[in-house]
Amino acid sequence: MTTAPLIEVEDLRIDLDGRSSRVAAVEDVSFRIERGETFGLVGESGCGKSITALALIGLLRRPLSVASGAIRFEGREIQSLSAAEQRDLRGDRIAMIFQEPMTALNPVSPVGRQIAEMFVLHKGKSWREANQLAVEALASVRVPAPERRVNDYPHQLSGGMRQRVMIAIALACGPDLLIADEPTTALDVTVQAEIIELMRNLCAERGTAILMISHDLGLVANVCRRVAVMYAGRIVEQRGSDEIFRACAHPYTQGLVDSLPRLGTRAAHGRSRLREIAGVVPAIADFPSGCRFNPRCAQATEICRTTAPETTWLDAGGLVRCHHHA
Amino acid sequence: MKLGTSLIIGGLLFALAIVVGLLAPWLAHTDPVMDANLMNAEEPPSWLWWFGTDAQGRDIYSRVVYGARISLTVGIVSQLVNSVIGVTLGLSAGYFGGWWDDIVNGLTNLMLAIPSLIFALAIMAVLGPGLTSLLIALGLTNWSFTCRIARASTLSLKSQGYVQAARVLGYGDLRIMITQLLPNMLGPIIVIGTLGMGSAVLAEASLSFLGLGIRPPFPSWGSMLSEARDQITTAPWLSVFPGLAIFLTVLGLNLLGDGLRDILDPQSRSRRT
Amino acid sequence: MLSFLIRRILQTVPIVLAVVLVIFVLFSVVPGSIASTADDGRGPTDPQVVERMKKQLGLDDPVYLRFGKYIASLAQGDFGTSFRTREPVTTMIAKRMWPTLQLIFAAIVFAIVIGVPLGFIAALRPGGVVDTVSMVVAVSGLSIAKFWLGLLLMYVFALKLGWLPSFGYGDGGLKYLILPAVSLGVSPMALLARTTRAAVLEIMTADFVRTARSKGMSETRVVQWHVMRNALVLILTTVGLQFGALMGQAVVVEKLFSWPGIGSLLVDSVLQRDIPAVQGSILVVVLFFLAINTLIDVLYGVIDPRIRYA
Amino acid sequence: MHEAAMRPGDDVILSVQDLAVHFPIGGSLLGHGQRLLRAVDGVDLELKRGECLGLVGESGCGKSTVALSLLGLLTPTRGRIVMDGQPVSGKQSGDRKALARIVQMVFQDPYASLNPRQTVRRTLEDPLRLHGVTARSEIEGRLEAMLKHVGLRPEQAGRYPHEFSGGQRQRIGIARALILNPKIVICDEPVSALDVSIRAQIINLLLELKETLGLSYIMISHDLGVVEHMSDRVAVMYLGRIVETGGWREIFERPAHPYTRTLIAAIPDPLRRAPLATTKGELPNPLNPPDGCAFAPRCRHAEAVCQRAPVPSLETRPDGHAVRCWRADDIAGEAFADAALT
Repeated sequence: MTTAPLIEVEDLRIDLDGRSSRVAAVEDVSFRIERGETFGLVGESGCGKSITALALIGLLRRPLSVASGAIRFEGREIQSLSAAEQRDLRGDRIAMIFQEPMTALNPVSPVGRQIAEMFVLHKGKSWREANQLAVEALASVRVPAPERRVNDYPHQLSGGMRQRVMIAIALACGPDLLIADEPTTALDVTVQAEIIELMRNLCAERGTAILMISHDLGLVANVCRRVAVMYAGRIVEQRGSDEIFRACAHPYTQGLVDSLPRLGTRAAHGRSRLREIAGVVPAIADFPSGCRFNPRCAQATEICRTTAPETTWLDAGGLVRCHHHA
Repeated sequence: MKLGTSLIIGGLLFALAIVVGLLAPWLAHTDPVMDANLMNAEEPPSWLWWFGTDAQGRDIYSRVVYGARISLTVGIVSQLVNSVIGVTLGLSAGYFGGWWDDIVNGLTNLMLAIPSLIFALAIMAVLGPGLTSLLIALGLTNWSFTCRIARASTLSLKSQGYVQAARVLGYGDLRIMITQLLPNMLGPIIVIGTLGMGSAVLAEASLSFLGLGIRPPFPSWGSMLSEARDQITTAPWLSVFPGLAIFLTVLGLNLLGDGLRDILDPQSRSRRT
Repeated sequence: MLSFLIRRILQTVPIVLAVVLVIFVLFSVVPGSIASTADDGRGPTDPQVVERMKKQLGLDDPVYLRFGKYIASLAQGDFGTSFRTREPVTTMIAKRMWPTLQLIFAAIVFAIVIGVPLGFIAALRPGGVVDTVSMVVAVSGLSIAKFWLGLLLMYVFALKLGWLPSFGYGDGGLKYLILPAVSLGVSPMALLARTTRAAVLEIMTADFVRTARSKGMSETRVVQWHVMRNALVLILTTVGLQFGALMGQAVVVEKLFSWPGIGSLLVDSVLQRDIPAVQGSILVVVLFFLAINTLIDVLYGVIDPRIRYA
Repeated sequence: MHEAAMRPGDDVILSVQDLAVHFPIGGSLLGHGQRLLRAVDGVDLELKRGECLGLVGESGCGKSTVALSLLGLLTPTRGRIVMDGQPVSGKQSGDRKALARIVQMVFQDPYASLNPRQTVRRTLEDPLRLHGVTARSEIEGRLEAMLKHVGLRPEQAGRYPHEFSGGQRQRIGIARALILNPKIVICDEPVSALDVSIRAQIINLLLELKETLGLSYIMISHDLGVVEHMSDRVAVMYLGRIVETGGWREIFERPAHPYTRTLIAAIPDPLRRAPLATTKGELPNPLNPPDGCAFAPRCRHAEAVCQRAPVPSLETRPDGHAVRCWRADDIAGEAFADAALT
């Protein structure tokens, strides 16, 4: 029990049921998150990062489903649990916040009640007690005047405040893992900074592990200790976040790092043409064979087109999936 | 229902109604108005009289076949008029906004406040019975929903990049409305139009049933049912076939509308019908 | 809430005035309407009679004066005197009001009680047998002509089985109400079933339902706590609009079942060119519809906080 | 800034003086209880030929409203806009067409900015016809040249938008903006809706086109990395006003306004797992802006003077760097230390 990681994903495959065919939207995904750790999952739209997260919390809905592989929470396989047991984990031990705090909250229910539900569901509280706890939860995410705010409806709050409410809901029962799916994409930079700091501090205080999902490599590298980069349904590189910008091993990660104009680069090195990654992000149905990045990769050779590379351990620590890794 | 099923069934029923209407002179056994023969009065359905005969001895089958012409003419023409009015008002109101929008909104609210069948009935009362009156009465009273949808679509499309781009490129208002807005709202408009034809067919039948639409002896399904009511004890078959014809025609249009919605307007499956 | 109500009522005033104007114009100004008043299809009327009627009714006055007089008398609750029965229209309508209200409320209750649960059950298992059957029923219900359905019901339940009276108001008892109410209620029932189903299906895919599931709620709880109220907003809209349609369609059903309501008063008055009675009935129908919709708007404010504070 | 605007040289292609756009909000029919949203309140801008001016700020700061006014899509409440020597005013359609040949726009969302029912060919040909280019051969020539410029093949012209990827759609959007040979292009978040791995393609393309076609850009973005990379000058907006403007180096290396500093420090540094700079409170309600400096309630340097009217003025230093802050000189001593920026 003590040796088991908080959550462990092994060879996860998620299928997308089409009209006539099944395709793997996510394949061979393995990673583990230790208690209290911060782990980032980075990738572009359609790379499978969000559905991986939904699989962890058991919220995949048709036409998506886990086809094979294992997700273990504290060593217990989640797929083998009954529906009721899974629900007990959800919200209580594993919580999630979403990208759009406006639509993620019920528009016709006061935010206090939406927080209080957590205490009623998982802590067996009465509504009266739960409402009291909701005020405290709202105070803990630094919402001013929480005793009045609990009666507000989502549309009366700003985007940043709504995301705070989402965090209050997610952290209400003191979960062990917080999954944050693009939690700040819809927000302005200054608000993003506040939300990230809030999330980071609260989770550090409570020992909650964070699985952060984002397309923003810079943000994830800043927030998380370890980062996995996904491309077209597979993890292509998994590194400590200190290394990923300095010495990444996969051509795709390198491409991402090079292609982004980063603040300060021009002042330091002058303006040069950004390095482009050629081509387009493939749709799930058109994942290429072999290494899925091969059509866009400058280093691709024959083997990349025919054979999917295995995961290799790097001497410097971390994993990469490339025939020609640096 | 599976995607496509309702489209196919609806399309077939509607096509059937159109074919029957077009080929009425060839399909009918007798003249629907003139061929009355009291010798044959109130014959039940048989090999000779497929749907039976009425109190004047007219062939119900032939009258139902000819009735398709009136129903479909009223349904299609009046709904076209409604669509044109609704789109013109809604599109221009949403596009220009301001006082024009206020006026159109006021008109729409007025139309919504008077139940459309009552409004049509009032117009029929003034104009008197007949096909032209029906087209006017039904064509002017059922555009408010189309108008609302057109206005709402315009408002949401107006902020889309391509409409803004057209303005930036120097397109005139009319050109923007016709080339940028109209083609992109046709989907829901066609759906509503199809469903609206169904309502118009029902409304025509209702008005004729009340004696305010098509007057006997001309064969409207509604007026046939009105006559049938008085003979329901002696000749119940009179009540069956015209009603079935209305039902199948309207069902066809409703199914067609549902099917088209799935194809043309997939986002708004929940929109009220 | 009170100010909202007052504002909402004030908003309907211009609509009521516009409706009055439309009704007035339609029956008093449009050329030919006088002629059709005189010619009721029963042969030419004595020109002297027409003249006398015009004098008596003040039809020779200028239009604006007549409109002013009309508004003034309406404001006093005076809808004029029936051409046909010489009775005050107000009295005629008052007598007919209750049966119509009975019919419409019975129909809407029938529609809600059957339609909403049907839509709900259908939506919980989309594509299932219940869903398919209920949606076939619903689309059929929308496509059927009410008076035809009424005729069929009348034939089966009154004439063949003899369980229920075939027409009339009788003593106002429930058994007289059933057939007309069902005939009238079938299409709003179908519409409600479809609306409810679509609303629930849409809400089930909303982000906040995903949030609710991520909290560890069972599907039943998700529906109870998060889907119902949101669906209610959409259902309520349909109910409100259906009242208008019902007022219209009640005319046909009342006529079919010889139901002594405003609808049959309206049709009879139209057929007999009794213009004051026609105008009065239409006005009452509109007022009733507007009142219902104001009520629905207030209910909205109770259910949907976004409206209240907007 | 003012002085510069007074004597517009030949190299100034766009000058904006005291631009204000106010929207009446709410209120009854008679105007009771109506409030004024000062979306843009006294903005001066100057764009030189061949330059890229970055316009940054958070949502609601008025940057898009400025853009819409420049494009003639909004009538300003007051102010003077001179483009390419022509004063811009009114909404007459003749003006709009003339304006269209001077200024164009690249939109944010490549999925919403192309008419789904028009082929690429129609999207590019219609504007040409509208602007009097009727010769078949000329239309064809310009169409082909433009598609090549933006990196598309002429044979793709017959396709509809849904047949293209996001990056390609943005190329079509750029082609549409350039087909009338405008002099100024307003880029409104041109890459933020694109996949990360596609953004570099579009940024490079925009910079290339600026050189080859001699364009001037106004680049609106919240992504400071992109703005730094592309801009020659930068203007920072907050609640309808410009709070700081200057050359890109001044803004990013020596930001003087506390708001600019906050914006820069709020960007997560990928090389360091360090706390992000946060501000107190939220953006004030633009319908009820604070007296004095609009940023004062959130500013950690704010003192009594900042919280009282009047609003500080935009003080221009000799090097052209302008700051709207009472305490700019006091703060200047406090070096902007952000290790990430070096």
